[in-house]
Amino acid sequence: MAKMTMVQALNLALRQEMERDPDVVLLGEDIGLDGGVFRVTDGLVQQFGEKRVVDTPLAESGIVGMSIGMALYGLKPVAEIQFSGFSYYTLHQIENHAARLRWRSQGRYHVPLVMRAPYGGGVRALEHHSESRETFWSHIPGIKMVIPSGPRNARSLLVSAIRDPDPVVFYEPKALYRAFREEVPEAEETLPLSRSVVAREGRDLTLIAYGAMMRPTLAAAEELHRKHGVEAEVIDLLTVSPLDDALMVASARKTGRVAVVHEAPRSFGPGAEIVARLVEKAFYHLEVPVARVTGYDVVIPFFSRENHYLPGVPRIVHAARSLLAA
Amino acid sequence: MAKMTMVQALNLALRQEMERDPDVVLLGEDIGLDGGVFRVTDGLVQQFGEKRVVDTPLAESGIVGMSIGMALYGLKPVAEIQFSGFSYYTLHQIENHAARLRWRSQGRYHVPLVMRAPYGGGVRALEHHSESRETFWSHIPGIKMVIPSGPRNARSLLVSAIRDPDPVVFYEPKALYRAFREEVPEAEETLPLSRSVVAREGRDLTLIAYGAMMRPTLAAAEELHRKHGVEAEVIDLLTVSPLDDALMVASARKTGRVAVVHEAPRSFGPGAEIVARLVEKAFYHLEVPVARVTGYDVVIPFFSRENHYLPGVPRIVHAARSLLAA
Amino acid sequence: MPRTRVELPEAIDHLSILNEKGELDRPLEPAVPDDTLLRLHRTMLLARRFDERLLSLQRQGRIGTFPPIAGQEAAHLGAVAILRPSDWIVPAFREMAADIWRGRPLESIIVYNNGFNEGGRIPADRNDLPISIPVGSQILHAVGIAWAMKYRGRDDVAMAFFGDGATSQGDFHEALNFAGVFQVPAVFVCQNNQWAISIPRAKQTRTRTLAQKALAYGIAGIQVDGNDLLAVYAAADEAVQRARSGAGATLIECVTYRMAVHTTADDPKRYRTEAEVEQWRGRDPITRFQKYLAAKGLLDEQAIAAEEEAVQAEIQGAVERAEEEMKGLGDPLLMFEHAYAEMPAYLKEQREEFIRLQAEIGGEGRNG
Amino acid sequence: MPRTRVELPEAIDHLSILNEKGELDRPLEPAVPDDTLLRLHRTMLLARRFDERLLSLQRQGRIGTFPPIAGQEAAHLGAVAILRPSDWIVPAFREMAADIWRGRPLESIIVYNNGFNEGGRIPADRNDLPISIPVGSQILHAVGIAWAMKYRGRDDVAMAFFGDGATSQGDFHEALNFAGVFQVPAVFVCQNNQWAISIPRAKQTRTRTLAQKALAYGIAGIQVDGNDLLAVYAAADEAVQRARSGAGATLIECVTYRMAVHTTADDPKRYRTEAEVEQWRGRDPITRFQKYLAAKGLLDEQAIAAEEEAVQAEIQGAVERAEEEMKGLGDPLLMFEHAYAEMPAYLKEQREEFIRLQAEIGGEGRNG
Ligand SMILES: Cc1ncc(C[n+]2csc(CCOP(=O)(O)OP(=O)(O)O)c2C)c(N)n1
Ligand SMILES: Cc1ncc(C[n+]2csc(CCOP(=O)(O)OP(=O)(O)O)c2C)c(N)n1
Ligand SMILES: [Mg+2]
Ligand SMILES: [Mg+2]
Repeated sequence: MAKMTMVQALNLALRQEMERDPDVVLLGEDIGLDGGVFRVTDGLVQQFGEKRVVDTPLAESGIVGMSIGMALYGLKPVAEIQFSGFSYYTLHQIENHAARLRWRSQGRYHVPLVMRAPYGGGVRALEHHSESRETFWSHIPGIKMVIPSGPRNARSLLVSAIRDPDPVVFYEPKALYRAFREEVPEAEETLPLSRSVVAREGRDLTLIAYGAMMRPTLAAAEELHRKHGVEAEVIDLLTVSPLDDALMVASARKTGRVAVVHEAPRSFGPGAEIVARLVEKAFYHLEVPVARVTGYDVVIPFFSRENHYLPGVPRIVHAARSLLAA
Repeated sequence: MAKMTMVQALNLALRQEMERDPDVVLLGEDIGLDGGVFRVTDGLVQQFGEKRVVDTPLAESGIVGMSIGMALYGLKPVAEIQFSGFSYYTLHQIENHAARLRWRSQGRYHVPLVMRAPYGGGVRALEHHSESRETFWSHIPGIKMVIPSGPRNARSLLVSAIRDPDPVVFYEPKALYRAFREEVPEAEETLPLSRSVVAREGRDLTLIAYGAMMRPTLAAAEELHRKHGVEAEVIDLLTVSPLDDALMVASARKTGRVAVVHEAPRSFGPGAEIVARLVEKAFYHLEVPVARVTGYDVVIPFFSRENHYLPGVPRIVHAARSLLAA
Repeated sequence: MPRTRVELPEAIDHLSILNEKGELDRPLEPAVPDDTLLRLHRTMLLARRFDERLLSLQRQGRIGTFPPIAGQEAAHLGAVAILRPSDWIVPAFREMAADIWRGRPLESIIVYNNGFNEGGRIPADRNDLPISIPVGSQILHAVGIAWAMKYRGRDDVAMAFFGDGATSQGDFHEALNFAGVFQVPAVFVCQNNQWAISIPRAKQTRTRTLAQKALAYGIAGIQVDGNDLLAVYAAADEAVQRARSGAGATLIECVTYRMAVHTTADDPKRYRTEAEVEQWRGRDPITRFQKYLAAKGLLDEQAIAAEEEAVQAEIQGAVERAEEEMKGLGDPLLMFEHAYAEMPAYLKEQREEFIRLQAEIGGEGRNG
Repeated sequence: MPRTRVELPEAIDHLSILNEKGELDRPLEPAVPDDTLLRLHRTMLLARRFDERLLSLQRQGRIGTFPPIAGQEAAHLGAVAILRPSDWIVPAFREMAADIWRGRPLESIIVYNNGFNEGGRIPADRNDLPISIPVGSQILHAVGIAWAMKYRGRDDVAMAFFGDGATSQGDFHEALNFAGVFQVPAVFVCQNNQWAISIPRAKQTRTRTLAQKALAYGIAGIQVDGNDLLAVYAAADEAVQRARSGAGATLIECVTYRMAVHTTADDPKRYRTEAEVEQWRGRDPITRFQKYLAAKGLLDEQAIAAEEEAVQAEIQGAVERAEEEMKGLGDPLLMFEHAYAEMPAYLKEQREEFIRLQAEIGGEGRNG
C-alpha cells in the first residue's frame, strides 16, 4: 500500500483499468503530454500511446458526443472535461443521447462512458473554475452522478464508473486533489455506485455531505465531539444520483436531527432532494427541520471572497449546535 | 376583452411589447413566415418586418449567444427555442454568461433577454418534445424561471419578462397552448415575477403546482370539493425561481398538509426545493409528510404511454386523500 | 511574401450522372449489378408508397406526427447502397429508404410513429442507430463510431446523415473537425433538401454550397445531384473507399428537395410557393431512375406496374401486422425499463408505487 | 455539367508588411500618424513590462493565476488600434494590450487577478466586455452586438478576439455563420498563437490555415503575420471598413506565438521545446516595430530607454495604487450583489443569515 493523493489514486485507477481492458480509452483536452491540467493522466500517454490517450481539439460537446459513439461501438471512453464549469457545453449530448440510448433502442445499445471533471471551489482559481453544479446531471434519468471524497474511494469509484454499463458523470473535488494522502492498495478495489457510506458513526445528529465538503464536515464532527461532547453521524453520499436514501433515512430515524452540507447553491440543489427524501421516509422521526448548510444562491465569488461562500467548519458546527438547541 | 387561447395571448403580449418598445426584437427558428411551429409569432413578421422578427439558422447556442450580445447593447431580445428539449444546447451560454454578466461587470452590463420555449407533455409529440426540465434553469443564480398556467397570466408574465432587466427563461406549457380560452384584456397587464398566487382558497390541504399541471390540480381540487367535501387550497407558482415561498409557507401553516405536483422527474426536481422550503419555514405546522405527485425518474415515454407518466386528476386526488387520511 | 494568395489543397466538385431527363453521362456510370439496380428501384418505390400510406394513416389519426421523405429517396438510399452490413449508419430522421434498405421492418416504423417505444428496437444483426431528433447532434456519434472502428483495426465506415439545417449547428462543426484531425473512416451525407422547416437554404448559410464547408476541416467535400441515385452512389463509393483506405472523411452534399410537409404538423403554404415545388416535381429521383433502367432494358411499364402492386401488398401486410402487434403493446410498466442496466432502488419504489396506484385508482387510461 | 469544379467567390490572402528583420514592404505601409505609432509602441512596451511584473507578483503570491500575453502584443493591439470608442471589443482573456489601449487602468487588472470581483468593473465610457473565459462562447456576443449596431443604424463595429483553440468550438461556427447570414459589422480576430495549452495548432484542425474557415461562412478571411503590427493594423483597417460599409464580417487570423506559459499554472516544458520558443524570439513584435520606428526616425536607443523608464514608473504606481485599493476591498457582503437588478426575497434572507452567522461565529476568514 502506498500513500497517495487523490490525483495519484485517480491516475492509478485509470492506469490499471487501461492495463486490464483494451477498450478503455481516454480523451480530452491536454490529457496527453501535459498529463491533464491537474496531472490526473500523467504518464499515461507514455505508457499507452496516443492511440489510447487522445488529446482532442478544444470542443466539449465534441468530446462527449464522440465518446457516445465510441461507447455505442463497444469501447469504454473516459472523457475529461477540463473544469466542470465547461461541462455545460455537453448537456444536450448527455440529456438527449447518453442518458437515453439504452432506452431509445430498448436495450440494444448502451453508453458506458465516464465524463470526468474537476469541480468545486477552494483553490483560488479563475471564474468558472470553482462551480458545483452536480444538480444538472443528478436530475437526468439515466445518468449516474458520482463524487468521491478521498484518494481511496476516488480510485474505487472511478474503477466502478469505468466498468459501469451506463453513463457516469464523475466530478472530482479539485480542492482535495492534493489536500491529503491515503493508503491506496495496489490491488483492485471497487465500490458500488448508488451506495452511500457512514463515514463516522454517531447518535446525536446526522450530517450528510459529499465530495470536498466531507473534510470540513468530518472536522466539524470532530470539533463537536471534542468541544461539545456531541456525537455526529456523518454520511458520505459518494453517489449523488441515483440517490441512495437507505442510510440517511436510517440515520435520521436514529438521530432525528439532520443537516445537509454542499457547496452548490442552496435552491434547487442536492440538499433539497435529501430533505425531500427524509420527509418522505423519516418525517415522524425528525425532531427539528433539516438544515441546509450550503453555498448561497449566487455565483461563487472570485477567490478573495470564496471562503465566505463555501461552507466551512464553523458554519457546520454552528448549524449542528442549532439543531441540537432547537 | 376577448376570449383567447394561450397562443393568442402570448402573441398579443409580443405584439404589444413590440409596438411599445422598438428595442424588442424576436429571433428564433421558423418564427417569421411560419409564425413559429405553434404559431405564437403568427403575423408578427408581417407587422414588424424581418428586421424585428428574425428567422435564424438552426443553432440554439447561436440564438441565445447572439441574444446575449443584443441585450448587452441595449436591445430586448426574445429568443424562441422551438422546443424546450433543445434548450440544453444553450446551457453554457445561460450559465456562463447570461446569468453572470451583470455580476461579472459589477453592474455595468445586464442581459434583459427572454428565452421562450414550449415545454411539457400531453400533445402526442415525438421524442424530445415533451420534457419538463425547468430544474436546470431554476438552479442557476441570476436566472428567472417563469411558467404561466393560462392565457391571461401567460400574457402578463411574458410582458413582465420582456421588461425585466434580467434574463428570464420562459417555459410555455404547450399542452395548454390551445386547451382553453380566457378573457384577456386588450389593455396592458403585467404580473410581478417572483410572486406566486393562490389559485383557489381552501383550508384542508394545500396543493402546489404550476404550468400545465395547474389544470389537473384545479380539477382535482374541484373533485375533492364535490365528491369528498374537502377544500384544497391551490397555489400556482408562476415563477419557479427565484422561488417565492411566502404564500406556500402561509398556506402550509394553515392546512398542515401539502402536496406538490409537477411533471418533471421527481428526484432533484422543483418539488424537492418546495419541500425543503416548507421544512425550513413551516416544519412545526406540517401534520404529515409533504407529498410529491410528479413524473417518475425516467424519460417520459413515447406518447402512447405518456398519460401514465404525467400526473393527472386521479393521482392528485388520491394523493390529497392520502394526506388527509394520514 | 507581402500579400499572397493561400493555395488550398482541397477543391470542391459537383457531380451529376443522370440528368433530369434520365440521360446518362456514360463515362461516369458506376458499375452496379443489375439485380442491385432493381433492388434499389424497388426500395425507392416501396419507401415512396409507404410514405404516402403513413401520411394517410396520420390523417386518419392512426399514427402520430412523422417526417415524410418523398423526393429524397435517392439522396439517402444511394449513399447506403454502397455499405456493408458491418458498416454503421447514423441517421437523422428523414432516411426511411435507407432504413428499409438496411432491413428495418415497415411494422417497426408504424409502431414507432404511433408512439410506442418498442418501435425503436433495433435487431442485433443491424449496425444502425435509432432515429436522432436533436438536429446535428448525431454527427458526433458517427465520428466516435468511426474512431472506434479505426481503433479496432476494422476497415468499416460510419455514415452519418443530416439536413441542410444541421450544418448550422455547432455539433456539425465539431464533428467534421474531429473527423479531420483524427482521420476517421466517416462519411457525412448532407441531404440538402433546400428547407429546414420554413428556413430556406439561402438563409441557413451565406456560402455558395454546403459541400465547401469541408474546406474548413481539411477533409474532402463534394456536391452531388441528390435526385440522381447514380451520382449519390458514385460519390458515396468514392467516399467510402477513401474512408476504408484510411484516407479520411468526406462531406457529401446531396442537392435534393423535400416534396412534402416538414412533418405532418407543418403547413408549407406559409413559407414556400407551389411553383417551386412544381419545378422540383420534374426532377423526381424515381421516374428519372426508371428511365435509366428502361434505357438499360431492365424495366418496362408492365414491370413497374407489377412492382407497384407488390409494394402495395407489402405495405398492406405491414400495416396489418403492426396494428395486430400494437394491440398487445401499451403496458405502462415498460416506462420503468431500460433507464439503467440495473434499476435503482428509488426507481423500483416508484414502480411499486405506480402498481399500487393503478390498483387503487383504476388501471384504465391516465394513471395519471 | 457531369463533374465540375465549384468556383468559390472568396479567396484567402496572406499579408505581411514588416518582415522579421523589420524591413518594410513600402507599398503596403498603412498611413498611421506618427503620434499614433508612438502610442502603439508605448502600449506594447507597457503591456510587455506589466506582463512581466504580473508574473513576478504571481510568483510572490501577491496575485493569482493569470494568462500572460508576451509575444502577442501586436496581434491584438494592431487590431483594436483602428477602432473608435463607440466600437465594442469582445475579448477572450489574452488581449491585455488591447485593454490598456482602450483605457483599462492597470490597477483594475491587478485587482481582478487578485480575485476581487471589483476588478471586473468597466467604466461607463468604454464599450468593452469583460474577459470571457469559456473558450469560443464570447464570439456570439460580438455577433449580437454587431447585429444591434446595424439594427440601430450605427456604423460601429464589434470586434471579437479568440485563440486558435477557440476555432474548434461549436460557438465559433455558429457565430461566424450567423455573421455571414445577417451580414453584421463584426470583425473576428483569431490570435493563432500556435498552442491551446498543450495542443499544437496542427492537432486543433487539419486545415492549412485558420483563415480559410471563412470559406465555410461566405465571409472574408485573411491570414496575417500577427507579430507584424502594421500587417495586423492594415488587415483590421480593411475589415473594419468592410464592416462599417455594410459589406459584412471578416475573419482575421493573426499568426503569432505565445512566448510564455499558458497561465501561471502551466508548465510548457511538458509539451514544447525550448528551440521552438527560441525561434519565435527572433520574431518579437516589439523589437521589429522598434526597428521600423527607428528607420522612420521616430525612435532611437535613448528614446526607448526613456520609454522603458516611463512604463516602469507607471507600473510601479499602479501596483501601489492597487495594493492600497485592495486593503479596502473584501467585504463579503458584496457576493450577494449584482445577481439580479433586485435582490430576490430568499437571497435577502440568505444575506441576513450570513450577517447573523458572521456575528455568531466570528467575522474573520471563512464564514465559512
Ligand atoms: C436541436 C434542434 N433544434 C430544433 C429542432 C426542431 N426541428 C426539427 S427538424 C428541424 C429542421 C431541420 O432541418 P434540416 O436539418 O434541413 O433537416 P430536414 O428537416 O430538412 O430533413 C427543426 C428546426 C430539432 N429537432 N433539434
Ligand atoms: C470551453 C472551455 N474549455 C476549456 C477551457 C480551459 N482552457 C482555458 S484556455 C484553453 C486553451 C485556449 O486555447 P486558445 O483558444 O488557442 O487560446 P490561448 O490560450 O492560446 O490564448 C483551455 C483549454 C476553457 N476556458 N473553456
Ligand atoms: Mg432540410
Ligand atoms: Mg492558442
